[in-house]
Amino acid sequence: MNIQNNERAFKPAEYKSAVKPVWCPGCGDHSVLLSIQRALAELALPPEEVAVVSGIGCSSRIPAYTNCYGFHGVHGRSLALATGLKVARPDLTVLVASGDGDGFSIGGNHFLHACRRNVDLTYIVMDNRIYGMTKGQPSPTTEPDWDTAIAPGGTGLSPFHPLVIALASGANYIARAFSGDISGCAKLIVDAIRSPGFSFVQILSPCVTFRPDQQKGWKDFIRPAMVPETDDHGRAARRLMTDDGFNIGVLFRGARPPYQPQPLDHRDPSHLEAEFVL
Amino acid sequence: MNIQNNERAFKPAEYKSAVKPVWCPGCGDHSVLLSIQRALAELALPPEEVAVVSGIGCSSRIPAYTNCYGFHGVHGRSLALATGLKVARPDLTVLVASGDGDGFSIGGNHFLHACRRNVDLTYIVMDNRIYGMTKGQPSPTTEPDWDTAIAPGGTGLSPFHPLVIALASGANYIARAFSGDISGCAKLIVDAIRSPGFSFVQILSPCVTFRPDQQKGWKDFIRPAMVPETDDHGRAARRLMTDDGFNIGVLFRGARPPYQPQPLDHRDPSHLEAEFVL
Amino acid sequence: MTQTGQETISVVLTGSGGAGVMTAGQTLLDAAASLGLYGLMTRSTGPQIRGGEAAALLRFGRRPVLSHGDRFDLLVALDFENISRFGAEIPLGASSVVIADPAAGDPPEFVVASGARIVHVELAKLAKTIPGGRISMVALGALAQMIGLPESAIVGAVAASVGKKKPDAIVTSEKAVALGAAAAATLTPGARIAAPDRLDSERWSITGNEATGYGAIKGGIRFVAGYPITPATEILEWMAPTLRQCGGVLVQAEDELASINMIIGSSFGGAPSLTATAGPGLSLMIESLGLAVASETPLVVVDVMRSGPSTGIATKSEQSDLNIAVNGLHGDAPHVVVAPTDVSDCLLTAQWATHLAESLQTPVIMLSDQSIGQARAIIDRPEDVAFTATRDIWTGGESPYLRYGLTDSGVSAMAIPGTPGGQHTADGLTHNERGTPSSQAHDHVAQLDKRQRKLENFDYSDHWAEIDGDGEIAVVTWGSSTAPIREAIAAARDRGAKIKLIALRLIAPAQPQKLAAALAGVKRVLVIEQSHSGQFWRYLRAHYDLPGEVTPIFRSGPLPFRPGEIGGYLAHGGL
Amino acid sequence: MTQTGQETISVVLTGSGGAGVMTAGQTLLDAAASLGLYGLMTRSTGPQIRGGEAAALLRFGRRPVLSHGDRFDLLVALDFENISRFGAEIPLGASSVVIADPAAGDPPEFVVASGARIVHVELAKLAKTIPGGRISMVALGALAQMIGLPESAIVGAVAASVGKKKPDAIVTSEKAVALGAAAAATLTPGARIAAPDRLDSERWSITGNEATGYGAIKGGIRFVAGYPITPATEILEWMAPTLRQCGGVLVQAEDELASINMIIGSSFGGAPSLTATAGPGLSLMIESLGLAVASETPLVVVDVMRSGPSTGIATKSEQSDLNIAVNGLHGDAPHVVVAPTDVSDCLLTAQWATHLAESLQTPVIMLSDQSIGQARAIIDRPEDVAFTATRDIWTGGESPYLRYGLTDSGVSAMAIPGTPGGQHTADGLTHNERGTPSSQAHDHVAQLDKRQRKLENFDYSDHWAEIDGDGEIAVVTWGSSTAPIREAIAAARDRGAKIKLIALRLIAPAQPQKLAAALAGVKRVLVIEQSHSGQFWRYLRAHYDLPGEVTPIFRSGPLPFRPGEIGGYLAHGGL
Ligand SMILES: Cc1ncc(C[n+]2csc(CCOP(=O)(O)OP(=O)(O)O)c2C)c(N)n1
Ligand SMILES: Cc1ncc(C[n+]2csc(CCOP(=O)(O)OP(=O)(O)O)c2C)c(N)n1
Ligand code: SF4
Ligand code: SF4
Ligand SMILES: [Mg+2]
Ligand SMILES: [Mg+2]
Repeated sequence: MNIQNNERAFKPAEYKSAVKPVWCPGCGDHSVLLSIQRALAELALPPEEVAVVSGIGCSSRIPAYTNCYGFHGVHGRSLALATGLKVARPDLTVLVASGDGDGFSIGGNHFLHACRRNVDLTYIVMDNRIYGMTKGQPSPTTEPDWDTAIAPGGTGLSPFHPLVIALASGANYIARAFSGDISGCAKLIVDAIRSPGFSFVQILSPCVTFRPDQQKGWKDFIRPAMVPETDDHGRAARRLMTDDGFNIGVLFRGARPPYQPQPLDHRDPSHLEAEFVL
Repeated sequence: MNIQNNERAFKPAEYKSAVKPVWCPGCGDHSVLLSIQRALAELALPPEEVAVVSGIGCSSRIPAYTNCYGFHGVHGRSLALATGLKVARPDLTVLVASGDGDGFSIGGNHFLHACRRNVDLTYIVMDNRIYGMTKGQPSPTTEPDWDTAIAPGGTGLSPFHPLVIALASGANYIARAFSGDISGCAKLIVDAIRSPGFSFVQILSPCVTFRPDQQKGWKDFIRPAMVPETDDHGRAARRLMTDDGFNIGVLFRGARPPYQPQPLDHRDPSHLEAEFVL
Repeated sequence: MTQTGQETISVVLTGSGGAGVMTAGQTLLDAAASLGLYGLMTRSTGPQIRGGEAAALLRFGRRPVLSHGDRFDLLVALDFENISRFGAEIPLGASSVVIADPAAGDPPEFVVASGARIVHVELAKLAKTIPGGRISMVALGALAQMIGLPESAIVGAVAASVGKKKPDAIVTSEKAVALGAAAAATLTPGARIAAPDRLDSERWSITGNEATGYGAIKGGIRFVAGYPITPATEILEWMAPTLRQCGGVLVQAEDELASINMIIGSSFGGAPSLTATAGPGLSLMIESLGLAVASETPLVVVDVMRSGPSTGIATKSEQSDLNIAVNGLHGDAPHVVVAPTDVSDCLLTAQWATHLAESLQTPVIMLSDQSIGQARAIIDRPEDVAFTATRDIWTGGESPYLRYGLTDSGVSAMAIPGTPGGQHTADGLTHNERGTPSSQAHDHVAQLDKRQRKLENFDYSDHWAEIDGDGEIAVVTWGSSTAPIREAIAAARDRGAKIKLIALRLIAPAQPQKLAAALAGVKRVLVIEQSHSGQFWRYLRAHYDLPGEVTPIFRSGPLPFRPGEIGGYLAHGGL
Repeated sequence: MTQTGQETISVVLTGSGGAGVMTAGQTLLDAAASLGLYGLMTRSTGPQIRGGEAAALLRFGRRPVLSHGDRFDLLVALDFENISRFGAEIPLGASSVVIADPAAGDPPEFVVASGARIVHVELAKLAKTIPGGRISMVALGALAQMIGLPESAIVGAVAASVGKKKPDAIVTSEKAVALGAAAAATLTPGARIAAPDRLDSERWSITGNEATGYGAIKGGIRFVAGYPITPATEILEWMAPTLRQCGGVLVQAEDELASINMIIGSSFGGAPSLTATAGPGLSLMIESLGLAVASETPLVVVDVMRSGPSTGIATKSEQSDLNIAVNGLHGDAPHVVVAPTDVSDCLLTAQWATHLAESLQTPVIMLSDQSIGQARAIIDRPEDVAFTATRDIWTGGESPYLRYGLTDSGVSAMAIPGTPGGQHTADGLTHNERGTPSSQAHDHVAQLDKRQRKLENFDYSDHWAEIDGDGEIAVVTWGSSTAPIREAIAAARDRGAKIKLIALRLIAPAQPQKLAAALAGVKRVLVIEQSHSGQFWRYLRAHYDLPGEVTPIFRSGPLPFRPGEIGGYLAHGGL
């Protein structure tokens, strides 16, 4: 991000639009929206200098609920869209919002390559371990025995490890948050935005409608990570590979410089003709 | 795979078709082809019970050079195609051949999900750290300073870690080979085919035309992995995250059962009408 | 139930989320069916995933009803919150009756403007008099009473749906229904439905998406890969357990690029294979559909169309994916496109699609749509047809085996992995008869010719279109537009007009001779479709010579065509 | 060089990989250009990545040559290995001359069958007499001598290409050229090229792909994302360094799904943006092209077409992506499709494409093809045109800001991130004027109308087509078919025929009034294109009423149209 030295203070409410969320009452995403508002206010970023980009899903509806510039793209492609935006407009603060289906299933390839490219984006995945918007199909983070209509009795597939994938692909900042803790969540988002390069924040955000187990269940499991954050790739890999998915906090913070290709010059195109002229 | 108890012995030459490879003289892929032939002969698999599936690239040309059933699909989708084939036909031995561009760039998402699904496939990626077929563009494993026309002076992007990604996604067998050592390579392929579930073998296979540095250079770096193979995810994650890319051998061997959904019954469809009848 | 009521009746229940509108609607449909009526139910919901406003739109009839009518005879509003969002979907007229709870406040503008008679029933208050009583059940009782459905039928349907395990719930519901019926009995009735003729045929209750799934399994589909997307998900969800009963499996793919490639792989392995999706997913499958064309791999792709472009309106219908289905592939890539004409026809069309794919070794796109797929209808049991997956399979013979041999029919026998001597590499590169890549012009042309020939030479029999009636005026249409047109034409015929209906089930390849024969003697052709740019009309212009004066009639979704609207076009068209 | 030679001359150099055929061809082109000749060079290679057989196909002329002729006057074969693979691409006739090394053995069948005169020059042996001497340079000397190009021009071109740093290499090459020329001097000459008129205009040596890249930058493109694919990669490779000189950047994406989305993002950010691809990549972009249509995001997608379907023949040309470009999107998704008519026209067309995309806030697909994109031509400096990226940018004003306001023109001002008060969310969901998602029919229809209106109301000026000549017969064509047709028509006119040429540069939206005006008085229309299924003809049928008798002429690639072939069609068409 590009931290502005702004003169005036901003209130969280200034980052909220008039559009009423379609989310179910109690959906974790309401809290994520609040957390983002708080984070932006804390950073005192003028709303027009922030862009929120997303794909398709309940979680991906978030851009229109903010008072920032937004792009609600197609399913799974938000990171690519955001990459183009940020490379073309390094002056903007670009947040990317996604879900476990949008981000890890159809969007998996862009996740790999956004981590690798390390453009200065903040990637927020609202992980509810289900496809909410299409009414309850398993995602790559769904438990193997979770029963759904499309996979009666469960898929039998173990969830994969998005945080390790992010690390292996080159993400520069990896954190986990819980939507139930709005201020903790907001703090992590502030930190992620401040961290240069690609920052990945997995937010456990319960789906009250298709995963009624989560709202109560998760509260029992979730805890602040015991081990302090690391910048060591090997240690981070081991730790993230074996964690149970409920450690909250910054789990890896690297030091790779962000990718921000720049023009070399601003010459008039006509000089290029020299190459053709005989 | 389904190891057959075959009565007769097979020769490597029986796995080779009459189609002449388009590869440059000296390309590492010639040796990979030989290794596959040797491996199949060693396993005494009748050629018609083996299918080789690929995408697009120099490396992906390999199916037609074998005397097995083959599918030369579109760029980046070989794993999905092979998944459908193997799930529908568990009796076949299915190899998937790819390149670093086909497999890790455009094909990255299917890589993640094939590892996660853990269907009994053997995935061979001929990694030459370049796009050979399109004449020399950087791939996700290309060094940041490798100069190309499309990225003059290099991309500046560090290569990512496909083996860790495989591990984090759920691959059950992870190995690295070098095409220059045909018998070592063949041995690993035999082992990978025998290993149940998704087996990933990265084969360093030099591109003599667009990476003339590799043929000599790699020989100096490559060595058998010092540390014995592990089945521990945490240890494997740390090790693969920090290895320099030149350790050869089996690096991880897990014990996840393969995914092979089965019909529950073979009833006549007409029984389904009961659901509709009033 | 009297003998003197209307032939069909249309009712709608609205309410905000959780009020039980959909369950009540379903119960009503079941009740009507139990009485021997035909019926149709569609659903409308707000953008909320849960808890938003909802409408159950129903129509019953003594004859099959496969689309909605011109207006609703009865609207029962459990509350008025946000229901004006549905205004355009709920046409009312002066003869319509609106049952509303006085506690729900003033009716919205569109209700008032319609001139409908508003009657009050204290739904909420009545419900509260019964412990556990639901407002939706009170409404149901009132509704049934108003349109002349016997209370017993409702009670029976409630019992059947609640199930034997909850006798208390059944009793509670019965009481609520009775209260509603009693309250409505004091009201001046509006339109009532006539009692049906004897229920002499086997009836089904089925959605278009279920019929598609069942047709596909009947046709021989044994492998499905798919990625959830509205409004196609139910096909996958219905097939997941049923397929496994019949020797098949379903895999949820990571995305649509994977689904299409998985079924290319499974089909290559010998299993008749299918995927189901909607416009955005079809878009992602385009590249690999080309691979299926070039590699001659049979497969079925069901596209349940929704309003486009892009994400559009996921829950509303439109016929605007015709262009991409027919012309969306790069290069010259002939393939088959079929479309069901109504809910019931999904069964035959899906079964036929499988048969065509397997017989022709080509991808077949089946264009269903939201209004067909997600509608539940009470229909006569569809006739059995004999289409099954019949692939020309190579079991041995000439050597070397020519996977892409230049046969007269254009279809060449396919060797399935495992068959000794049949080894070959299927390829999307231009190839020769053996399958070996070639960049020679003669191979390229020979294979392009072959793939065109196999589609052109095939006998599509009478299934290419549904043709009905005679006259100098013909309506040419397709898909879900057919049912309201059928009804409008019937009405026009009742007034003495002579109109022929031609609904294409086979969209591509075009059948110029068959259509010319069907249009012999026709002087005026009306082309009717639900797309903003007249995609079907343009397609017909491109591939057919239509006789006489041609009038294209097209408009976008999301609102469905209504018989009266079509009747207007027919009249305007010179009737 | 004499004044009495032919107007144009065609020569081809073939040899197996590494023999230097391409370098020799390039040198020859440079030499001819230095003499004031126009020229064209295309390349053919075998399937091998390296070391396979190769052919450099050249044509020179006193007037611009933008396509190949009917036959080659001279074939120089460094060896005969596998060159029969190119037989169909190298038409020879009885008047053709073949220079071959006697050591290369018997000429292949297609050479013998042509009746061409075969003359022997001991190319390899002569090359060996010079230390480091290359057989290709000897061949070049012989070739130049045969067709009447002065040796000095060749030597000059060699020097220019080898560069000053390697004086020894220049001397070696000079010697080889001289030996070849001397050897050929003893032979009976064949066709010779006439000396050009004075070189009075500025000439460029440029490929279609370079011209596309330059036109795009001139038009204002400042952000490019792309994924390598033959035959479009050179656009990306040319733009990567040049764009950075002009204030822009290029990103290599992980796939085409990413490229198209990256440029949607960059364009949303305010940067005129482009990607370049071929059929398989375009297929993958389809879904997100729909997003660009619905979100009204300007962008340019260049599709350098190759033989399809599927992977097809990556290195050979065809005009068969017209269907997908025009009709490939799901839903009703109007957008712009343009096509350059030749190598030189790529500049103007790419520049115009950028202008249209920016002016109309819509995706523009530019259909180039392999035969244009990868051909190098010596052309007159293209005229400057004034098209630049002109986006209607919102800088403040009404509140709330209506991103998708229903203006008369259909274009609504776009607020760029960073602009206070302009915050909005661009969306692929059906939305209202503000951009808020809506599933209301009136919003859906209003926005569909708006997006259609903006394309229909725009003034495409004279650039919509290239129109040339007059007569009762008109040829309607597009893209790379234009140049050989132009030549055939010129020849027919020389014989007294009156034929009008209309080459559409604007494929979509259709311009029925403009074409009708252009065809006024025409009695017969020949529609000519290079596709197997007549895609262009079908498209014209769908959108235009062509007057008089219409004769469609179409065939697939990979072989290019030749003027004589077109001449045959013209004659057959009644001339
Ligand atoms: C190409 C495409 N495929 C499928 C869909 C349907 N779809 C919409 S949202 C979604 C899944 C959303 O899941 P997730 O990202 O986890 O978001 P959630 O709703 O759970 O927040 C799917 C499959 C689509 N819109 N586009
Ligand atoms: C959809 C699509 N995009 C791009 C291409 C062009 N293409 C062909 S092969 C290739 C890269 C191959 O690289 P890799 O997989 O590393 O194989 P190698 O040639 O190096 O063995 C590309 C980009 C294509 N065929 N299809
Ligand atoms: S369905 Fe689940 S994820 Fe979607 S809005 Fe409701 S609670 Fe949230
Ligand atoms: S270009 Fe490279 S990868 Fe391709 S065949 Fe040649 S050496 Fe092998
Ligand atoms: Mg989710
Ligand atoms: Mg490679």
